[in-house]
Amino acid sequence: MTDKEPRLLLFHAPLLRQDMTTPRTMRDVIVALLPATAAAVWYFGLGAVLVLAASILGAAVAEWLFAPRASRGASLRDGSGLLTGLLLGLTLPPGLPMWMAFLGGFVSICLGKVIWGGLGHNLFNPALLGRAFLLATFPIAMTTWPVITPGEFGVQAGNLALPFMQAGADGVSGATPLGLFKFEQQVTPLAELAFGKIGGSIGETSGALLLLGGVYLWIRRDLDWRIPVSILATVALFSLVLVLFDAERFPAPLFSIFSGGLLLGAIYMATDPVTSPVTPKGAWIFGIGVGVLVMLIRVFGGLPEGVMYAILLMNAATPLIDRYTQPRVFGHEAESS
Amino acid sequence: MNNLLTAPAIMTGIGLFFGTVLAVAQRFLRVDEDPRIEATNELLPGTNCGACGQPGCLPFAEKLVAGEVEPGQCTVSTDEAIESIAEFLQVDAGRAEKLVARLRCAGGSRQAHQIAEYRGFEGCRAAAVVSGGGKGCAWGCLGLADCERACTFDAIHMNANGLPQVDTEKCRACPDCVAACPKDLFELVPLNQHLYVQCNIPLAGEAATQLCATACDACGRCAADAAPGLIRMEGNLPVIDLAAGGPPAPEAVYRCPTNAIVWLDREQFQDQETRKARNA
Amino acid sequence: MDNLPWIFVSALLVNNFVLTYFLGLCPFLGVSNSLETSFRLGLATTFVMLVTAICAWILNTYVLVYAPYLRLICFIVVIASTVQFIEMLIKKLSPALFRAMGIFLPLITTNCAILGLAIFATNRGYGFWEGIVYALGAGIGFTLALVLLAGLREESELSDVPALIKGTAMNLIIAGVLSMAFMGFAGLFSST
Amino acid sequence: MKSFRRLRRSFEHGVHPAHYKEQTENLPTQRMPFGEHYVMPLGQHIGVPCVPDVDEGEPVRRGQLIARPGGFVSAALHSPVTGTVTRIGDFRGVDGGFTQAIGIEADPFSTQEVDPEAVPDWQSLSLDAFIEAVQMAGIVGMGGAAFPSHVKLSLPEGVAIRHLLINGAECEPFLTNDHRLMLERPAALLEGAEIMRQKLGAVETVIGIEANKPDAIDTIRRHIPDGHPVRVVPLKVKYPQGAEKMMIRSVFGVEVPAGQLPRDVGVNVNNVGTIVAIADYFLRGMPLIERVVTVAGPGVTYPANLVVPLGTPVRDVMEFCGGLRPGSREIVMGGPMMGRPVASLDVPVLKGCSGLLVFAEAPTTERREYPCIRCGRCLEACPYFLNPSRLARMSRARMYDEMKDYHVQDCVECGCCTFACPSNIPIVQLIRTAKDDLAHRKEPGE
Amino acid sequence: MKKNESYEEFLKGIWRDNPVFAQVLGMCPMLAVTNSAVNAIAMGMATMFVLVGSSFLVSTFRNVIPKQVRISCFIIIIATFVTIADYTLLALVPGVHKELGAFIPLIVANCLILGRQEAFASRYPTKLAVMDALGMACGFLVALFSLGAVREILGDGALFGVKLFGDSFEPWVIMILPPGGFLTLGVILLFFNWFKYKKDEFLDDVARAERSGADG
Amino acid sequence: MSPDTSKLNAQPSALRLVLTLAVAGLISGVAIIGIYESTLPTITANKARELREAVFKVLPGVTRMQALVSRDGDLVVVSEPDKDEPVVYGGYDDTGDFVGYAMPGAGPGFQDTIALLYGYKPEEGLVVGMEILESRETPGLGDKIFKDEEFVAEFDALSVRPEIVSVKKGAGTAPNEVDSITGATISSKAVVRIINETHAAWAERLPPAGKEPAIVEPETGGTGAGP
Repeated sequence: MTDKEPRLLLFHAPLLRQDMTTPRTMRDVIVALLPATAAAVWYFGLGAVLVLAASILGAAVAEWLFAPRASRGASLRDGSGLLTGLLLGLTLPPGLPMWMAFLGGFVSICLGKVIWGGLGHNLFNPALLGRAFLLATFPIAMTTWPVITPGEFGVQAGNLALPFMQAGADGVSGATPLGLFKFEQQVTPLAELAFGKIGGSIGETSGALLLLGGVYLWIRRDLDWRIPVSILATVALFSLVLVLFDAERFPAPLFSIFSGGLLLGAIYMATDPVTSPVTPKGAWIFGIGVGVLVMLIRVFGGLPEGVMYAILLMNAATPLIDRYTQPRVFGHEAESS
Repeated sequence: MNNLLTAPAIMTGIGLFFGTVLAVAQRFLRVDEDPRIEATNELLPGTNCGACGQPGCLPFAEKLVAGEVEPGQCTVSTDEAIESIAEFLQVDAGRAEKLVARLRCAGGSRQAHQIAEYRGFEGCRAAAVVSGGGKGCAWGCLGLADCERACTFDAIHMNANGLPQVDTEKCRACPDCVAACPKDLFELVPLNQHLYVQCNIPLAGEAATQLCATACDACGRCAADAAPGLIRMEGNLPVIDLAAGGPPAPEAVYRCPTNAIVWLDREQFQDQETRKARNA
Repeated sequence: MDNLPWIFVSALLVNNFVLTYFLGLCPFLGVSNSLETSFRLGLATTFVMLVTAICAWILNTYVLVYAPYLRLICFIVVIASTVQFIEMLIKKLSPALFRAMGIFLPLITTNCAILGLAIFATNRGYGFWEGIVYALGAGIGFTLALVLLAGLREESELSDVPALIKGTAMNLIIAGVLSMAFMGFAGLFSST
Repeated sequence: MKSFRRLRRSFEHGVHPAHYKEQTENLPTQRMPFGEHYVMPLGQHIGVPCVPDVDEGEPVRRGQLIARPGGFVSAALHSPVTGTVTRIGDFRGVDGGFTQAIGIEADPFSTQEVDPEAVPDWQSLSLDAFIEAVQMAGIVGMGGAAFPSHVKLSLPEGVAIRHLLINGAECEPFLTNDHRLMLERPAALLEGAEIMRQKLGAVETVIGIEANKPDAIDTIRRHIPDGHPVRVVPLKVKYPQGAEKMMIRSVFGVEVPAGQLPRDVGVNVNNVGTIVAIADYFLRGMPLIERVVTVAGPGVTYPANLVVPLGTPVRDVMEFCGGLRPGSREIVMGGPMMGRPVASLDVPVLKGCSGLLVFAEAPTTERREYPCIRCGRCLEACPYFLNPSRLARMSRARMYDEMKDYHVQDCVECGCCTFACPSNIPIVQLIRTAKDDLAHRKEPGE
Repeated sequence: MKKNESYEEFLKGIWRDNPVFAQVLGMCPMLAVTNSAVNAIAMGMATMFVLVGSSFLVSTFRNVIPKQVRISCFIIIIATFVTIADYTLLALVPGVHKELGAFIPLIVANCLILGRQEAFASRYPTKLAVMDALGMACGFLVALFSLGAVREILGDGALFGVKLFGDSFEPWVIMILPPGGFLTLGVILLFFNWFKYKKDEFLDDVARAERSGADG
Repeated sequence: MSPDTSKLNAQPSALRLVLTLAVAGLISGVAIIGIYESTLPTITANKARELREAVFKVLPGVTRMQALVSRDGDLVVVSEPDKDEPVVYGGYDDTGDFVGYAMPGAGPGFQDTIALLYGYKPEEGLVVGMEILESRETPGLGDKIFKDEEFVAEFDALSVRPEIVSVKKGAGTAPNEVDSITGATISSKAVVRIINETHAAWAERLPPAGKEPAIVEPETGGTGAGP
């Protein structure tokens, strides 16, 4: 036996692992987003495809460019960059010039991931960071909503603007349900909100399909259910209280939940494990915080929509939340810190 | 133009008022502290860099005055500045001898063999907890660069033989590497101590040399060749006792069969092969 | 005209001193490496701001009407003296706190947030209570930004932040992102 | 909710690895033939090493005392074979380093009979004499920790034991040695339990067994003699059910406070192997010189449950089991979750060695590592409610001191977090590295 | 090239000890008024005036001012210069003054100025102090201008108000907003670090080459 | 700063410290006075010119103006309004006939306080012009309240009876309706609200149409122009 004797390997226990892997989580989220993406393409046509492609490309280029030489390509394969590009694309208006979407994807990865040290180290949701950057940079293009034309697979007027140039004369511009409510006191019917025949970002058209994807993720154990549940519950409760004061002026709970990017944000962005608290108690606090901020911005703020800002702000608070919600350790009395 | 009068009047008034208030406050709120602390702080560079191990210059000054640290521990100050502090505080500057970190092992990947292969998180201590890290010699350098990462001054770099090479110019003799090494191989030695034992194996004879080509086999030749008392054998390893023996001379290393005891010029592990050839 | 809640929210969130006016950046970037210290510094600054608001109001009402051109120098001198007084007080009462602030306590004097507060409050013609509320909002807003940044920085200590970007560049970018997130508060309570 | 939890007989969190016990659970225990060389390290247990009681070249009988305890927290050593002491000195140890040990060469012509020592009647022994007898029998915890058993028996003033808890959970995958012991020697187990219970003055013996061993539960229940207050409690199949604090939580619903011992909540926990060793000594005069070892894993040719004399080199055991399959690279002493890999085939089987598992290089070791995405699965897995994600990241950043605030010292390295990690991060190793550094740094101050 | 001490003092402030890039001082005005190149230059000039003026005075009277009240005296001197700058700007260029707003008086609180008085002017003779102040102020001006130019070019498609890219250029509004200030300065600092890193690497290479040359 | 005392290197007396500060203050006071006095005329003239230009802009056809404050229920002409005293400006044409009021207002906008001046003709009950004096609204969006000529032109003839309302772009038909700027609804609304609030605040205090104070200083055409 001595001559065949292998040099033994020293690898620290445990030697067993469960099946879940990080790239699989990323793939699951992408799969969960597919129905809503397909619906968006149906409603918005080729424009949506172009915007999504541009933002994904932007993310991939940045990912490739800034990866350390040794792991170049590896960071692309884990799917997180792709997911960031897709999520960003879903939060953009379908008529956005492609170069802006590309820039957004690029900035998402640079500002949202690379400078922090890559996947797992970022403290803000990269996709939302990219969107916040775009919204602050191109406020007009980012709030120009084309009129919806289901089944017509045309390109939107703005999509093809030359790099660094304006989208040209803005054509007929639609409005989002939240904008309509906030500035013109018009309520969009719930059925339209749930199934998507509404203006707005690419990904927020169909609330029902977003929920479907969320259920899929929950079944696959890919998401911390506490966060979406607490966000949606807080928003509903907040709305309910306001409606009890003045049903005319304030939005109804279901309208609040299904309008705007709340479902997209609550299910796919706020639950980004990297940027949300890791402790269960922290997850509740995080969700409640997002819910309150969303309603605060939507109802009392100057903007019709606040999901993005709410999540980013709570991202900023996540280290603090995590720090002060450490679980009680077995055999220790609950600590009061 | 009564402005010409109001302005100076107001200014002087405010100046006098607050001057008085502060003067009174100074008297009643004064914290009794050693005036030398403030004076010492003035002499320090004020960079609050923390390289001395204190949170800032003021705490360092406090410790200086209390005699807990030596002026030389401020790595940022120039020699003159340190002298002036030492003079002011009437203490020893504490920079008599330059110490550098030396590794008590010369068994790199060429000399010492592995019995098993470590897989996992890169780092000596991390490897050491997994059944010793797989190196045949249980006392030797694992070569996974914990010291390189721990060094604040970028003075340690792993060489091609998998051993940490200390840049004696950059080394400030802080104890970072000493603390980082899981096998306790680093020690701070005066730069001008040329005679050095670079092995840590407590085994003797073949048991030791089987593990590592440059292991000390406890033959005792160095002790015999050196000035009486300079080197004694303890736990199968030579121990250099500068106090007991005369000034060390390079003869002690000539007959060492494994190069476990060496005569260092400046850096460790540098051109050992050539030196060996010359000595032979 | 301006009402107190709006002044408060405006100074706290919408026009956060650090994140939109860039005031008080030195301590913001310098002291934010530890959560504990930054919280205490934030409280100290808030307190100094309150004192400053009172000083500014007294000066504006009783002194500067006679000599408006002395505004800047009076503010500086009075605030500096007051802060120095507070510094002595802290040194006496809590040496630990004094040490934690390190070299930044004297710097509160020349902290632009303090002076900026006095100047802004004067430019906007705030009265006594308005000034107090403004100072409170600005101080708490400063503390909030400082504590958020400190939390983020402590967290990023655990990350493999590229060596090139570590340090001030990183802090500035985190501040930029925070500032971007705070843009969401624009218009808060102004339209209701 | 509370009663519901009691019904399920479990603790909170934990993980559910596949068992992999099919390989050996139905294989009866075999006795391994005697080999040539034996190595008895002087420190086979937690605590002070033993002091040799023999000289080089001295002949020894199987079962003869060869080393005396070096202190109170120490247990005696007995020769596993009849033969000659070859050398007392440095031998390669299980931790990869060198350790003081007694090398024995077996006498190939000996019958290897044990002369039963004249064991005093346990019932007439005073508690102190009983404790000393256990120590001199060399009995240590056989679940893996190898903590000298007699230490658990000596109670400080004011502490009383109400329950004797016998740990038959065997929650580690692959291992079946306790399972076989319970099936094959239920009577010895129950005898040993009664000795311990009476000596401890406990009111009840509870045997906790994971519900995936219904045959063991049945067998033991059938063998309980009349009048013995023994209760067999089936436990939920969950790792680490066999960790003593977890089992106390499962059976009695009590948390043992951090830094305290089971005795502080009135419980004495012992592994089934230990209890059988007690019975073997006090009823048959046989000190601890051999133990049951499960040899299993994908890399072993003939998996088995073996009675192995202590000190047998791992090489001999592997040869007896048909050798390693091609491509097998890692041998773990203990279970796959908490076991230690061995660096060399020369290392001997020790008192605490419950299994020898052989793995191929793939797949665990080659799985790619991804950055921590803070998914929180490790928090949900950790039975101690720690934050392994944070601990691992702090360890990587070498912030060892700060880790104390996050209770790094409470970690028992059960491996749940690492098992659950989708990013394949060696969390346990990182935590151990930190603990090692912290322990190491304390020394200069002393 | 004539190289003397005062010239050295002047140069070091522009690059090696640049107050913004290397010492991270004077961040408030640095970020607050750099949304256009003109504002940046105006602020830079005002700061230069105050810095040079007060350094001159402080250095001249450095032996007269008692140590205990030196900070107060510095502040009074600086505040006086700032008030002068404030009124002068208000009288001469009211438009720029309105843009810079409260940040002119806030020059008083610029750590750079007080820092230079404390660290340099109060210890060295007048000529060196003035050169040092000039260097620092120029370095500050360079930093302000580079930030202001980047922000104006991207944020407005213009430099000094002159459109660079034609009318259909889509301005990057964020550059004029506060986050743009933080982010741009962060990125500039990143480049500064990168440059330093490259330089160090180069110097290391040279040193290594020299050492190996000596060995051989 | 007396040079003879400065030579004492040891602990200087408290008196000397206070004296040094006082002397520094004295010198600085003198310097400041100097610059203040020498720049004051220019500054005042600048301010007056700015104000006059703004007033003339919001009140077309006006060539002269004077400051008016409300005292004891009467609108009186003042040359220098007291601090914190609300003031409006009366605008007069070449012949000295009253044209309308230029009314300053301020209030919270999207980002920060917006300060504006609007021209109001009491006879017709119309707002005839609006100029933003100060705002920090978002560039590209909110700043359209003064950059968007269409929006500013909305205020050329705007009825304040009933109160002004802002409506969606293109929907404004009634004389009291203002089309909001797309994407900057809040800022547009803020402007309207400030005008409404200012108007409400002054409604009681303005004399009935036709009874406005006559111009006092016919030659220079306004107050605040200074010497």
